[in-house]
Amino acid sequence: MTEFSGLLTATVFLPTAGALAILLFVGGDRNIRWFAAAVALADLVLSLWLFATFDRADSAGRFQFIDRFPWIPGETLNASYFLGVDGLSAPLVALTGLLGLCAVFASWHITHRIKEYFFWLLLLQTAVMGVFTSLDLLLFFLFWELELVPMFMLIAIWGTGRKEYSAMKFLIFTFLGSAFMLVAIVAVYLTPGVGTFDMTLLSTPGAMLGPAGLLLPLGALFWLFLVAFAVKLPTWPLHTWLPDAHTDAPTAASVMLAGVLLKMGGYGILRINVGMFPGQTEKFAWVLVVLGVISVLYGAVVTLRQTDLKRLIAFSSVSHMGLVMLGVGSVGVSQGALTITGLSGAAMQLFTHGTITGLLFLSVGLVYEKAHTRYIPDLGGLAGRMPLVAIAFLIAGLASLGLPGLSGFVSELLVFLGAFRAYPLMTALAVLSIILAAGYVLWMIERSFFGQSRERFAEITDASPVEAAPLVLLAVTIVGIGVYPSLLTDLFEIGLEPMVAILNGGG
Amino acid sequence: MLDQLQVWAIFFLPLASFVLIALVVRPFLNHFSRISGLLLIAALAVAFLLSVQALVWTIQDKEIVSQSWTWLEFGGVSVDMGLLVDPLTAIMLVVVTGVSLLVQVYSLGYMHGDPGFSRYFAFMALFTASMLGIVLASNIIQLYIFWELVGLSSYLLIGFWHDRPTAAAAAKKAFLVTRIGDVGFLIAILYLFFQADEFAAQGLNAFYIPDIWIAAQPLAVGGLGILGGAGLLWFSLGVFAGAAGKSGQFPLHTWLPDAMEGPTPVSALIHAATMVAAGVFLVARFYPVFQASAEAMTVVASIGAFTALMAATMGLVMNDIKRVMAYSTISQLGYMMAALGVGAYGAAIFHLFTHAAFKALLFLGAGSVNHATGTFDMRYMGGLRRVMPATYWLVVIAGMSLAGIIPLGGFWSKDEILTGAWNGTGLIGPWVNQAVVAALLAAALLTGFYTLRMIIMTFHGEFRGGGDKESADRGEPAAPVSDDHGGPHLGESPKEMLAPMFVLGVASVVAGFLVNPQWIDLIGIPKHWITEFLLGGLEHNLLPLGVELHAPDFSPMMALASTAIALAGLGLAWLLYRSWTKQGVDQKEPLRMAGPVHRLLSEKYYMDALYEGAVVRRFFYRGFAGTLDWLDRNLVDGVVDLFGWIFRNFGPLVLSRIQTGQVQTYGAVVVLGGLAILVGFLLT
Amino acid sequence: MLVVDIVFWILSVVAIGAALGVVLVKDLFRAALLLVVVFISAAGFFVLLSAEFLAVVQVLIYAGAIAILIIFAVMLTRDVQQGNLPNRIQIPAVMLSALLLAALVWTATQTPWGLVQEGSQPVVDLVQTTAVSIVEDDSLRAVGLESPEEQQAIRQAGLADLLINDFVLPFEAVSVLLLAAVIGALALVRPRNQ
Amino acid sequence: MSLENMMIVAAALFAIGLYGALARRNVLVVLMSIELMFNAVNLTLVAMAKYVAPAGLAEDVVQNIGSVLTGQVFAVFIIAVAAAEIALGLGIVFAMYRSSGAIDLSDATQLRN
Amino acid sequence: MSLHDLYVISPYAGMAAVAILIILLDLVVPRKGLLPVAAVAGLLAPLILSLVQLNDLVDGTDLLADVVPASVLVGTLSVDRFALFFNFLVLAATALVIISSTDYVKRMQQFRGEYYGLILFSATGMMLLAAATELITIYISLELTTLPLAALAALLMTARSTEAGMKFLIVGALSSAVMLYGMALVFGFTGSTTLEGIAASVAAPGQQNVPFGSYAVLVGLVLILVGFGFKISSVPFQMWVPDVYEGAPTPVVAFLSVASKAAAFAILLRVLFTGFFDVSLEWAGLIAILAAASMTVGNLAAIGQSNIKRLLGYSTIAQAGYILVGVAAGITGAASGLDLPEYADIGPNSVLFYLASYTAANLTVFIAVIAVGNHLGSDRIDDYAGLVRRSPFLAGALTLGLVALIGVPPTSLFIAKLYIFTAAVDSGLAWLAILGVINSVVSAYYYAKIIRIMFLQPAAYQEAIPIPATSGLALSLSGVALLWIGIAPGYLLKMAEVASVALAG
Repeated sequence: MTEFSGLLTATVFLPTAGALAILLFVGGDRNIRWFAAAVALADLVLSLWLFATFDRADSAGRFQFIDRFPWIPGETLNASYFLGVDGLSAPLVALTGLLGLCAVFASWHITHRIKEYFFWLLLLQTAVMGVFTSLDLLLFFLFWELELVPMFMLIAIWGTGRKEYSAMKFLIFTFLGSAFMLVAIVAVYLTPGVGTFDMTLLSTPGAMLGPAGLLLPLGALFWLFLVAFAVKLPTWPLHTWLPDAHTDAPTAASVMLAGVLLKMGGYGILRINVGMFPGQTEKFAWVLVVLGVISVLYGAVVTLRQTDLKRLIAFSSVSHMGLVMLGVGSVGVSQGALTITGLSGAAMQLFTHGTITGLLFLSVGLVYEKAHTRYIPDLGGLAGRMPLVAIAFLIAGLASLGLPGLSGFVSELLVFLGAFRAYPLMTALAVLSIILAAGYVLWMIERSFFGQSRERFAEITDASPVEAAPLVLLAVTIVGIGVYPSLLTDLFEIGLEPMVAILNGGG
Repeated sequence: MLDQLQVWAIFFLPLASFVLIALVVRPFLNHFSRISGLLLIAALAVAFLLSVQALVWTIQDKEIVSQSWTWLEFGGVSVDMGLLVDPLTAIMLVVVTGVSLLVQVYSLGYMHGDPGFSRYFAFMALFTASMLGIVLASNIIQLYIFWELVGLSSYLLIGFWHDRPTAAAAAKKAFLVTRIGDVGFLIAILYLFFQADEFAAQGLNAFYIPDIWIAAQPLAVGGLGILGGAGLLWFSLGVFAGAAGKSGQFPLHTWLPDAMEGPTPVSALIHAATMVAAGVFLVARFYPVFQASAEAMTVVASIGAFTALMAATMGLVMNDIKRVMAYSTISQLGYMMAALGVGAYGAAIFHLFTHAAFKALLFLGAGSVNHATGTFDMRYMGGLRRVMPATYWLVVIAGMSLAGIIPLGGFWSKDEILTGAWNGTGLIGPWVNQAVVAALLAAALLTGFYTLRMIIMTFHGEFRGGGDKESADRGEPAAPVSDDHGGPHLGESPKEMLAPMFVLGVASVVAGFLVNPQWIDLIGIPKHWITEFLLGGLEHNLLPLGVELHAPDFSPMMALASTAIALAGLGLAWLLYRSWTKQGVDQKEPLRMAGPVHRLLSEKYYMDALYEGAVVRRFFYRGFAGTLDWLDRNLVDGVVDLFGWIFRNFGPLVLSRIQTGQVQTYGAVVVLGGLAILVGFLLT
Repeated sequence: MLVVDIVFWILSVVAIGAALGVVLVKDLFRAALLLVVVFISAAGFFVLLSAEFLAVVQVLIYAGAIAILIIFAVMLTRDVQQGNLPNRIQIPAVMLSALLLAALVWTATQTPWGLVQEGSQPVVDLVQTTAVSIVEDDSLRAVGLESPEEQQAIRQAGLADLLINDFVLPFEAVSVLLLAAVIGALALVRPRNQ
Repeated sequence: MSLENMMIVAAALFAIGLYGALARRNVLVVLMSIELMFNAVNLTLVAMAKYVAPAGLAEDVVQNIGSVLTGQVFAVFIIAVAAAEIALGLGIVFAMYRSSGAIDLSDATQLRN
Repeated sequence: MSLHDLYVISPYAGMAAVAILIILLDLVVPRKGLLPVAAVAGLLAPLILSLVQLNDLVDGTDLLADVVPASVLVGTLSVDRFALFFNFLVLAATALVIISSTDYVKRMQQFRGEYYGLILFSATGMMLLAAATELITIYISLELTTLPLAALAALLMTARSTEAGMKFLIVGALSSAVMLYGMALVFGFTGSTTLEGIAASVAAPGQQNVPFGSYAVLVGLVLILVGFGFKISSVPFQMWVPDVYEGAPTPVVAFLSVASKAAAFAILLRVLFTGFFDVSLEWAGLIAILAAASMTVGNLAAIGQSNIKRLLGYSTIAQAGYILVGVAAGITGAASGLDLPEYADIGPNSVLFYLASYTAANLTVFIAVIAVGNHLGSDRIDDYAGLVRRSPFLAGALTLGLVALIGVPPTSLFIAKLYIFTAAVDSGLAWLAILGVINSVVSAYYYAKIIRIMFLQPAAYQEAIPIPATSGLALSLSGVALLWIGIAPGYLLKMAEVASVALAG
């Protein structure tokens, strides 16, 4: 029952330790920044180490780097501290490490209440890492909720515009979603014959069908979980918190929000909905697909109308996260065996969208910081003034519209390929989104970076080395994954293969 | 092994130049930006030689063993990046590397002094590499990847002068419109995966192009028939949609004229010779599949022929020299598509080959003219024959080749298309063949007309002031519209620019006959060499459908007819424009007498207005997207905010009525509560 | 029996009438005096209910102490009094009281109370009155208790005995409560220093 | 006189007390009314002590005889608590009188929503 | 009374003795600063005695069981683990309140001895309440809890404070009169005042088609619940709460909101589970409805409040609702379709756990509010603007407490809510759990509003708010407790579980 290698615990809690150290020991704006960067870098190194040393051999265990000991022992709430990564979560942990570092760099200009700022930022990282690595439902939920407060603070204090309204909206929506999840977790636990929060046990076929029957119908559990994740993802029509939160959040928070927080929703769907309720996922796949397609198209169409750069990117996230739903919906394949394609695409989409929106938000952050506006009609001709930012933005934008050679393409392709086998017509509709995506991305680039450069932007300078570092980091990742996607897909497939096997066996 | 490496090198050389220029030259050596150009030219020169080598190997039927690299693997299917070198590929390789090489040399002069010099060559390198990637791809996903990258390069190069709003808009439009077609292509790929299990059952890979050919062979002739019926038709139409987008076929042609906002060498390379021909190449690549579906072939033929005719009509009235050429390009691509549709596979590629030469030359000539006058508007040109005679004669050669005047290159290829169409292959209904021939002949008439109109307006008569006058007429302060940054100077272009033009001129004159002699084995070149060569490659890959896979013999009647028609077009233009050139700028356009028809053509059949104004902007953007956006802001949020309002006002509105501070009301509520509970118990 | 009933009804009328007076009479002073009347009639009821000890306590504590306290309070706050006025929720209060009365009467009449058996009633009455009277052997025999053990048991049963045995804990607690209340009241009424 | 009659009279007193506690503005009247309610409860308890057989009485009257006094004991305690309550109540009335100069509950509404 | 009896009641007697000693000390000691020190030190006596008793309880369920000859206390008192659990809870809350009061009480020139004494008297009542098993004892303990609190509420002697005291007293007296009538009816019908005797009588078959077997028990129990409802501040007996919370001295409110509520829940559990277990299927539904109403009304009303104490008043109503969910969930039977009720696997123990968690969280909030209010002289939420700049520690602690009240991990109330909703789902009250969860979301709105104002709004004044060492100590203790319960709840869960076994007898 008790296993402890410590690496994962270190990865998860290193940022918290750093946060506390900043709060208590580190003084001076400069020191705080560099200390936070060092912590984030160390965490990135740890997460990459996990990623790199994850044993991909068939003989290796599904979950690795396990840290486990009883947390709340006893019969009434039998929970443990149980961390571990598999092929699905290892890349997401690495992503979190990567974006965590980028977020720190993106916060370099923060001077307002800097101590608190980095405290919350690092705490947020722990929460997200925890979500991706928890293998105990209760612990999972704990980390899931833990993320709320730091994000709320980051938006509400360091945001812009209607920041408080947006922060509140974010809080209430997510909280409402997790409320559903809590009920589901409790119901799962209480199902006669279950009595455990262990996600690895719950993922074995039939684990939820105790001898004495169900407490709640499996379908109800499935939907309770799904609602929580759909809010986070977000899926139409639960998405309305997202544009506000993104628009008003500070750059680093937007990066983390779009880059990893949304991924928690997708991860939850894959890990819990697909992993624990394979039968229900198959049964309701059509609903997922319908929701996914609506999100994809609706998000893209509404994106076209946006005039605020960040709001635009935010809505594009709605569209892109719809693809995750679509990819998961691929399990509804009616003839022939299910292949891993769609699920793998959904998982890839989580990673690639994380890097892409991360880069988009970083670039927009720089634009806003220097040009003091994000209103697209006021912008223009920035490519001449800040070529580096323009290139970064271009790369991210092109990746976002699914250009091959960049990471977005691979995930979109896999999602489409997988989903087409299950629901050809709906998928074909979703494919139309690549036109819409091209439309808004190129329009955005045209209006803000191209065109004649304006008088009032004459003094604008390009990104400084510190500002450019995260841009380069993410751009390299985007291109790298685009050129050599197997690096990730292989790992995701290791993680997803058991689920597919169950789906095929039970279907 | 060595062979394979050499072929790979064709692709990797420009790619490496791109990487080098983008990561080393541009950031660190920008003061020596000329290095970028030279680097790319060197790389392309080697690539060209290797391409020729590959062509020779192909001719010798030497098997180029290709190993592939598994890029991605999922659901039991692997996406392998590999080489597919067949005659089609070999010829395309030569065309792409050759034209690209020449255009780069030209650009060295044309782009001289531009601050984005390195960026330009980086993009050019990326383009060339991607284009070669398309040509070499052995896997449909590999092909799609480079297909999109070509679109990207095109986008970047059209928008090269990104500070010009029109250029930025044109770049966006080009990308978007071609992407509409790409949706079809992508769905076609998705369909392949849909069938992947059946492919796998036969030991085939659903994404490997030769396997797709095999899969498409109908059961009737002993094929596998994995792709068949409606599936095959939809697959073909999907692929054709992609091709139509890239090749500017109706109704997706509107982006190509706008794309002329890019630097002229870009237009020459991308929007005349190579990328737009990629659509034709794509259809040719999947010809074994198309061939299995008469409906698909009919669609290709009709769209091609219609485009050829329609684009030519718009070419008649344009005043911008590059737009005339752009419509001409669309028209000629229509020719090629139509040729493929009627089954004249070899002729289509042959025309692609000759067209690449003369159309590139025409564009380079236009660039040269612009270099001298500072404008693209032919109404401000005139009389250039005297100041730039070399350019003039080269343009005339290319123009006549375009018009199809014997014995220039264009004549032979166009003639072979017409003959092929006339003869038919029996794959599609004869009425389609007839209609195609009629449309193509009509297009030939118009081609002659606009070609000569363009030459006369540009080179004959008196000089009408150039770019300065144009700016003055527009009331703009002398903002040079010129591409080049040396400023306009009425005179012949520098040698770097003329030399490639000269090479292309030679090619335009001789290549047509040399590579495809019609009657005799010419100096060791067999009769109908190129078409037979191509058809040989094709034959390799498909089961006989009872279709004659040989180049049609030269038909004197057809040659006569087409020549007569071309001459008629030229003559008509001469009659109408001969006198016009003597007068001033404000002279009325002779074609205006056609009244509304002229207007219709000038407004490009109102298709841009329809697409952009009505469909996209008004209906979709304002109407549909606007409504959704409004709903999103107000409906969903409104409901959410309403709840918030209710919660917030619960206190002021409800609570303050009850919680009055009068303690006895509290006591009363306590008792009331107790009584209510009692009543509740008694009632249940 | 008749006499008891007559007394009961008289007391009832007096008690209810006086109680109504307490809440309705305009003059607070009179209300307080009427309260004393209610207390005393309650003591009368106690006598009727064979709780003589309680009757004594009632008179001493309620009529003697509490009522006097209230009367003092009435007099002390005389300067701010506008009499005994109803507040705004008078009508709801009447309705609530009526409803509660109905509920209580319904409960009183509809519940099958486990009444003392006819034979035991004299014993019960005897025990209940012992608190204030000496139990004579005659009276024990009169209620049918003949054996010495039974007589001994009855003699020992008494309020005081209960208070220091079965209810010793509440007894001690109530003393703490009285202390606390007194301390609290004192703290509230003692004059401030400043 | 019977248990029911006594209870009805007590209930009437309780209801009157309740009315007074709820509907009278003067805090002293309210306190008095609450005393009425306590008295009503006492009457009920004592009546029950007299008429209702306590647990176990049916089996053995003599052994369980002490329990017939429980009701009275209860009443004694209530009287004591009522005294404490009235004392404290009057203390607060004085404090209120001193701090705000009023003893009218309808005026003591500073604390409200 | 035997020596053993004295030992049994020693924690209560000790507590009362400490109260009296403090008042006496006040008369003789000139340095009033010693009083809280003495009071907290004095708490050690009942603490140690309780610990000794806990130690003795290892094998028994009740200190009074198996004593020969039978103790006179049998019937009135049950010193079991359940009672001891609340002893510790009340002692902890009392200690924290006293520590955090020291600064506040300096405002009062006089009556500091009385202040501490009354708190200790009230605490005595609370401890007794948790152990009482007999109606008279329950009533006396309840009054011993309530009356000192009424005096304390008025002790500031301002108009608002006395108004609060008066309101508390009047509503309290009214409800205890009603409760007494209920007790009389129950006593009258069952012929017994001990819960044991009542249970035996209630178990017997009663009138057909009458809830609880007879009108007397029905009306009696409902009226008793009115009295308890007042103490736990459940809807619809809650209306005094916001007014009293606003007007009374803040430390008293803190005490009222945690200790008094905990004790009231203790007796509610004791009466319902020990006395009326056999009719629990009938009252469980009622409790569930009260829970639903309390949560909803409390939360809705809290939104839009501008005074933090008032807001916390409404919040405490909502919290009472959550706890009532646990009470209602203690019984299964309805879910399993049984005729007879059964003890749920998780029932009263979830209530106990919640109460302890809630005590830690709410005290954290209140101690911070006391410290802030002391300095600002205001309880308006708007005056908390920019608090984080003026006192990061206070703002941080307050945030921690509020976050806990929302129920966000890793704080105590997260586990507690989880536990209590688990209990609800398990007992077939899933609707109540869902409603509770939704209510938690609604509550996030107004709790977060306070956090938002502290962190976001610019401060009107910049000068730092000093934190007295005592408040700092108290805050640290409660904050650590709430985190500790949240992160490692195992021990407390075990304790609650063991304690609640005593209820089942």
